Amino acid sequence: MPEAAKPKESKNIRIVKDATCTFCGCVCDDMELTVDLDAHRITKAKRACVLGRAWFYEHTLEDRPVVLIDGKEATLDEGLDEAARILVDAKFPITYGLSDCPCEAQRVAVDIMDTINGNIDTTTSVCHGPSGMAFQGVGESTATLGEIKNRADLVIYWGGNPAESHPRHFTRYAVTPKGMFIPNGKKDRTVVLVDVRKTPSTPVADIFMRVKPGKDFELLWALRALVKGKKISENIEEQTGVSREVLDDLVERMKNCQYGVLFMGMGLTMTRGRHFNSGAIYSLASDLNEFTHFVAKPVRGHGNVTGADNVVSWQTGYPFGVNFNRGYPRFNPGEFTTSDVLARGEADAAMIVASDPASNFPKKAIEHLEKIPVISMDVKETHTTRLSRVRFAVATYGINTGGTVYRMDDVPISLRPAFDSPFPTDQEVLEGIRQRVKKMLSGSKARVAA
Amino acid sequence: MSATLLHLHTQPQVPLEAETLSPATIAGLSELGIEHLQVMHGNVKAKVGDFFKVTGKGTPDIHIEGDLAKVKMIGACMSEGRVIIEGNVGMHVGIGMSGGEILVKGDATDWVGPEMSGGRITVLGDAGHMVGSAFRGQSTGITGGEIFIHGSAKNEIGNSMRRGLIAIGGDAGDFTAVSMRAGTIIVMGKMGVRTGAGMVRGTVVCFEESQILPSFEYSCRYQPLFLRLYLIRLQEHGFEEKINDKHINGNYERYSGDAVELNRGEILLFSG
Amino acid sequence: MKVMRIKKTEITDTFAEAFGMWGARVVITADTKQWARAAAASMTGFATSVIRCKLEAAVECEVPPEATPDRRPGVSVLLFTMSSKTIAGQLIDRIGQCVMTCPTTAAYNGLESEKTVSVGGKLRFFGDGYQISKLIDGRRMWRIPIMEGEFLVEESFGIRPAVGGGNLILLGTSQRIALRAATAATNAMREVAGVFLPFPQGVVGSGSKVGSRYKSMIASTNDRYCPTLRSIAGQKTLPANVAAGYEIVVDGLNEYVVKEAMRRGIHAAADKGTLIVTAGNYGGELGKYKFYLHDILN
Amino acid sequence: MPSELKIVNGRVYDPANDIDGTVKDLCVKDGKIVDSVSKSASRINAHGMVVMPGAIDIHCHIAGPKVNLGRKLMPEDHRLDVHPKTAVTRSGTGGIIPSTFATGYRYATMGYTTAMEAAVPPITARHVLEELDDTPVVDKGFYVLLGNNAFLYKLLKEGRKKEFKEAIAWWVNSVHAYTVKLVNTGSDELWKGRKNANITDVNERIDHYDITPSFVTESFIEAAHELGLPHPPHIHCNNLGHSGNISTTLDTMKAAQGRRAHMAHIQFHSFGGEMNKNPVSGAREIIDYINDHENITTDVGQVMFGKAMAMTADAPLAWMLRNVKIDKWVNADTECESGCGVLPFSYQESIYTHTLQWAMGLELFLMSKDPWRVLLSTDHPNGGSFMNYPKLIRLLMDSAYRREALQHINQKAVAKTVLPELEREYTLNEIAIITRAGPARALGLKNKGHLGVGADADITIYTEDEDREQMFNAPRYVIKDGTIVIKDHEFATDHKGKLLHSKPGYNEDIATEIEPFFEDYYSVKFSNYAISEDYLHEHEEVPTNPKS
Amino acid sequence: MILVPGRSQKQGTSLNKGKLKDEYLEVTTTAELNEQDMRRLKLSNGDKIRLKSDIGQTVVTCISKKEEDLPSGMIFIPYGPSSSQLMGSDTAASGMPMSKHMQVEVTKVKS
Repeated sequence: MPEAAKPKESKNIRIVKDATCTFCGCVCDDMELTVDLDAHRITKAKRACVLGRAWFYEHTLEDRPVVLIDGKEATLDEGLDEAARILVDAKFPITYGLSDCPCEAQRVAVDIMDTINGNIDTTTSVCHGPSGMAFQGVGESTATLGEIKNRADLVIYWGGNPAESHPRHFTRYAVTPKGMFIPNGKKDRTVVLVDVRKTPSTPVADIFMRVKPGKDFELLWALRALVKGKKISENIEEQTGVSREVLDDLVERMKNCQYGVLFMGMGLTMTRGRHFNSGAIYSLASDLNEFTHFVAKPVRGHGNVTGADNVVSWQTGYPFGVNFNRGYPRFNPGEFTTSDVLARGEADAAMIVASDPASNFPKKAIEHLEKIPVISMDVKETHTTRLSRVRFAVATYGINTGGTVYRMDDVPISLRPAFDSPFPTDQEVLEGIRQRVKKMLSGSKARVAA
Repeated sequence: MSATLLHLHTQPQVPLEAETLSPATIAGLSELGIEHLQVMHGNVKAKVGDFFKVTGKGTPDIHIEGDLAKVKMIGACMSEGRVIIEGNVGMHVGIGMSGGEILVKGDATDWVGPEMSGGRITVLGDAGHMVGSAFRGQSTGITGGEIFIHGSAKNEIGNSMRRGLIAIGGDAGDFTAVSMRAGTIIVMGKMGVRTGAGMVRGTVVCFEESQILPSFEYSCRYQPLFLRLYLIRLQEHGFEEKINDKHINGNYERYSGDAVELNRGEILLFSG
Repeated sequence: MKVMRIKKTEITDTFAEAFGMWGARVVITADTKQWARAAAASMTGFATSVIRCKLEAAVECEVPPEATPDRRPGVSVLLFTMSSKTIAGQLIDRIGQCVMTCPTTAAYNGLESEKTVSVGGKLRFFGDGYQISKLIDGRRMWRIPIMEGEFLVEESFGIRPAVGGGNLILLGTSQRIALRAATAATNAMREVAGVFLPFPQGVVGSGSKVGSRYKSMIASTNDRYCPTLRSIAGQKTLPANVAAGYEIVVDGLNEYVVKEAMRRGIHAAADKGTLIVTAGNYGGELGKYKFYLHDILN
Repeated sequence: MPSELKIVNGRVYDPANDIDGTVKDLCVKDGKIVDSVSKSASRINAHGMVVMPGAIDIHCHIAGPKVNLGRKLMPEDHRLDVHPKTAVTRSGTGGIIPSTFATGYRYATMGYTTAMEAAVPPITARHVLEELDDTPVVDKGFYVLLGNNAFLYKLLKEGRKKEFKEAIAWWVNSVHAYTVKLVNTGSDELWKGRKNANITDVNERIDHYDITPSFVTESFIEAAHELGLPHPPHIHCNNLGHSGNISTTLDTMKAAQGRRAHMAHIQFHSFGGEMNKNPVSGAREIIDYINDHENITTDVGQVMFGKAMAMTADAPLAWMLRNVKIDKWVNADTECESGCGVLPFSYQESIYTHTLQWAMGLELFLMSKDPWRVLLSTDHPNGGSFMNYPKLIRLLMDSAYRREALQHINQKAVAKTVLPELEREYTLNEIAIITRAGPARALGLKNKGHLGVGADADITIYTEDEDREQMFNAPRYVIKDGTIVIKDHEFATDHKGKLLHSKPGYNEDIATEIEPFFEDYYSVKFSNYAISEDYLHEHEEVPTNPKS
Repeated sequence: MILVPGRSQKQGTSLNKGKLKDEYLEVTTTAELNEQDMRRLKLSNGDKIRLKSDIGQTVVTCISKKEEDLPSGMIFIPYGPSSSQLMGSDTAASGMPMSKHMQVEVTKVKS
């Protein structure tokens, strides 16, 4: 567990109240940060969870060059020029990442790709992209987290481990807090957890359902059928690992609760079934509205991945995986999503913003990334920055920079930076690239629709 | 009339979007006219001639040679004529076609025949995901036509299809016939899991055993007469090695579903 | 008047008068030939004459498995009515009552035509909402769940203008000889595709004329050819050595097949010693078609 | 870009200044209409053309979370209607919910230069501001949803009208809204708290609060009056879409007690007949009341046949529609503030209710006696896309066209209306009123909707065309803030519009009342809720006129 | 066996130090197996094992978990470069590679 560095004797201390932690999609905005302005670090993060503390304490100012081109230190201008040149020269340039930077930067990134007729995708595609696709198919009944705090008396987590991935999800939003119609907090709620294994989240549950690995869809589908009063096959326990009695009990609870919520984790989106697993959750929640009030929510990972979805959607009409090759946005997951365009060897240049595909993408995609010119922006060194032709060291959003982020429930929140950074922000770097790209493609060179 | 021949002389570096390579576009053009047709090479406008050598005037009969795995949308919106591809083909082959015939002698990748309403696409090799499927968000997939894959195909065959016939000579991936509205899918090899999830109407036939979702219910073992008509037709279209008399005369176990939807769909599993 | 003979048989220089009708062809298949025949027999029962049956129908031929849509044994049935409006109802009734009820059968359209009538499209309602449609190579089939499994019937059946009422009248020196000749004639006539003979085994023992002394009858016995009336009715047309006559009615999809069937029928009848071959007409006032026997033979 | 412009020889329709088709010149300098310009000013020869102020959409849904949900929901719709970029404009996608850029550009291509987003839950206002900033060309503002606000209900329950008024002002200021919006008042609590129930009567007690929708409405109208908001409460009545809802609508208008109130998309609230039976037109009763009451303004919310999308803070309504045809359905609850429903929809000529609604909308227009108060809208996208406006204008201006349209629709529904008997044809001057001068007056926008000296130089120039749909579909020139944005039907430059908002004065002590409520029942910190003014991009404060 | 990569708290905290730092590398190369499977494979805590999928292979350290916490046949590992080595690139037209539930073969690495 990370510990705050012992505060040195410093008089130059600043307290930032109601600061926002952007480490995960919970985007808790009740942090009280103690900042040592001399040491350029946060020494205390009151109310932060263990992940949040690590986030605040570990993001100090590192001694890194702002720009490296082919591993050699360069000026910011040189870096921006080279980045713009790479992008303009490419026939299938891609941008990826964007979930750990504010919306203001995301908006610029989309503009750059619109200008050069490139391809833009966010980490959504390997997170809850499948849930986004499911949404496009069936819609969603959902709510802001405050509504869940105020009203939800049945809380179901499916395929997630918030205790480790989103520690304050339980305490700040959905399990323990008291709300308007939940005066006694957890006592007024029934918590159900569905997972393939016991995790540190399990103890919070009143009911734990262990589903056989890869059988979530079957189980959800059986629940849908039962909710609708339809028959299901006799061998349901054999198929899914959950007995008929347990299912019937859950169905009764779901139909009779006052306000129910289904939270889904990446245990659903990353496994066999992907978008259909999410779709099953959405449909189940919608079905239940025939009987009571029911909502569903993906538990999103990164601090502003939800913002990325929103920005890309309002600018292009599609939430992720958007291609501008023809001078207008097109969408097709599997065709224009980053993992695919890399693994198929299609992209011929890449700009990676605040993300590390070189460490978490499939091997084949990483191999292609190693072959093409890559521009990267990150606060830390990563496998991706290492293989980049042009790398920018940038300031940390929420710690050094302001801006807007969206919590996992689409609630926008403004950031309160704690201390200044000598590094440029993502937005500044992207602005610089945008200006150069627009200049290079101005007038008769403008890329228009084809 | 002799066929128009296109020979790939330069492999595209990035995906080539070539919806112009379709009888709908080239019929009546001169060699030069065809070579000047626009294609998109990534984000750059290019010409057919940059990649293909064209022989012959534009006819509704097109032969294309080369590995076209990176070439998308061949045969787009064709309503008549014939396209023969002597090799592999890229995404969206036959997109929006309403008539005519496409023959792919190699493999196809994802999205064979999206938004198809008529005609026939035959792939002698394997196909990728989304054969005859709806694009994301669409509630209706193909509304007619026939797609014959002689090899295997992957996930979501016939997603939301409304009408038409899809035949897979080999194996199928997961979610075959997902959200199917109606139509017929015949799989001669094995199917992945979750066949027919959310299907409203329609028929899935498989010659092998398969896992059935809990929301489907067994109804009977019988000899579905209508199936003979399909199997006979498929025998006549090159599946004679995959379809034997036992399949034509045999019994099938019928499962009806999906109970979460209208429950008017069926999965027929061959049982000897 | 020219006299024409084939062997010893005299061919009267007259014509058969035929009418425009509407025809449909149903191909019935079943697991066995027997069941297909049974359905066909039932379907073509009480279908001798439009005068009282509303339609004329009979088996056209049997269809071998390799030639049927589902590769099972089949029987082809032709059904004719006087108007295009009445044929759909007849098809629906007869397929519904006689084919669907018969074990293992299916009913397919056997006539390609631009004009079609909805048959399976109506019969499907027997499925009470559980029916399923299938489109196979442009043809829509209806699967109707029934107690034995499923009944398969094509949605639309082609109909086309056809010819009804081609006929031969065979007169012989004895009833036995005349019937033998008539039987031989019908066997020959059935070989022609596209025709059928609507009466029992194709032979009419009681040919009729139009009209009657009774108001309620639209047709009555053909007294000119009744041997028993030779003296009473004072008919002079029937030669003295004629002891009995039979009529053969032939319906066909077009005039050529009707003519061809009549031609074969005359030859076969002549072979069997028929005395006279003549034909029925109404003076040419009523029918659209006139088949002159001498023309046919030339 | 030269800052001076002279438009000469155009036939000018400027109803606010009593100019009805007079040929006259207009001078523009630094984004405003002026008396005269120098000789070096660039010129547009508008001979044979019609010149009008830029049009104003008083009620549409173009930005914010529910709009974005609708956008995300429809990739298949975007696919069929791409919006390619040009050398000067951004790309996007169209369809029933266009992307932000496409929205701005498409409004501009129809001669619209101002559009008001009609329903924003305050907690999501940042999102709305960001989207509006990405909505080019047009000026824009939004109405903040306060009609189901839990804290305001608490104040009303406690009878604290003064604090209620202060809190409204705090909210409007905190999110930079234009005015307040009420949607199906009282329904949220029943929807979320009573298993998807709905309010059925304006005099029904709202769960937990012991107040009625009628009382809430009346209180808002009173507070807005005292605060002097430039536009009164913008009200979406209870029982939208239910047969017999005219009584609810009339009750709601009466609750205004003579004070200004704007009734949103009134067509949807003009159903006669009995609840749960087939509706009939109640347009006559509604329009008679409006004709007689000058305090009421309304926009019609015309439905147009074809694609639409239900997009509303009225979640129970969306649920009702979802059960008509089960398709994609979105519900989104916003803590303490709002509900929301989104689902694709389509209006069909053959369907009784759809035809009835179409006819009712036209009845309302054609029986209106005061075009200044009965304004044009389709409640985009609820009644159909804003892209239908030119067609709607033709329906109003061309009775032969209307008669022709009547032939092809459900005749049973037509028979329930008086539409076939209405021969009225709107004049160009009246069109200029219902799309420009009227909305500006209703919104309290003194510098818009007219071409007098001092007005914003938002100008549309149309080539005269007998086919009014053609004419209004493609203005020859669109000038925004004095800049020629569209020239000869093509974009000549990109342009950013500004945010219009109001800043009603209030006692800041109210914040100390609100804060504890936030700590208990919101999921964001109070201090992170209000949006600082530096967050805004180009913006303009529209003055209030407080009464106390 | 089925490999389930996922998030863990340690993975999350060490991530903030830096992905190229030892702590993160250690966390993301430590796999959990249940006791039964460990016994069956003759493994003890700290042993190195090789995970092999159709795509690639990687060597990680193993530690045991109680039967009730982790069912037999499953391996848990925090996301990271190790799990990427095993991941196929087919996203099934979804954009999402199959990152959980990978079929892997487990062999002990002799040290």
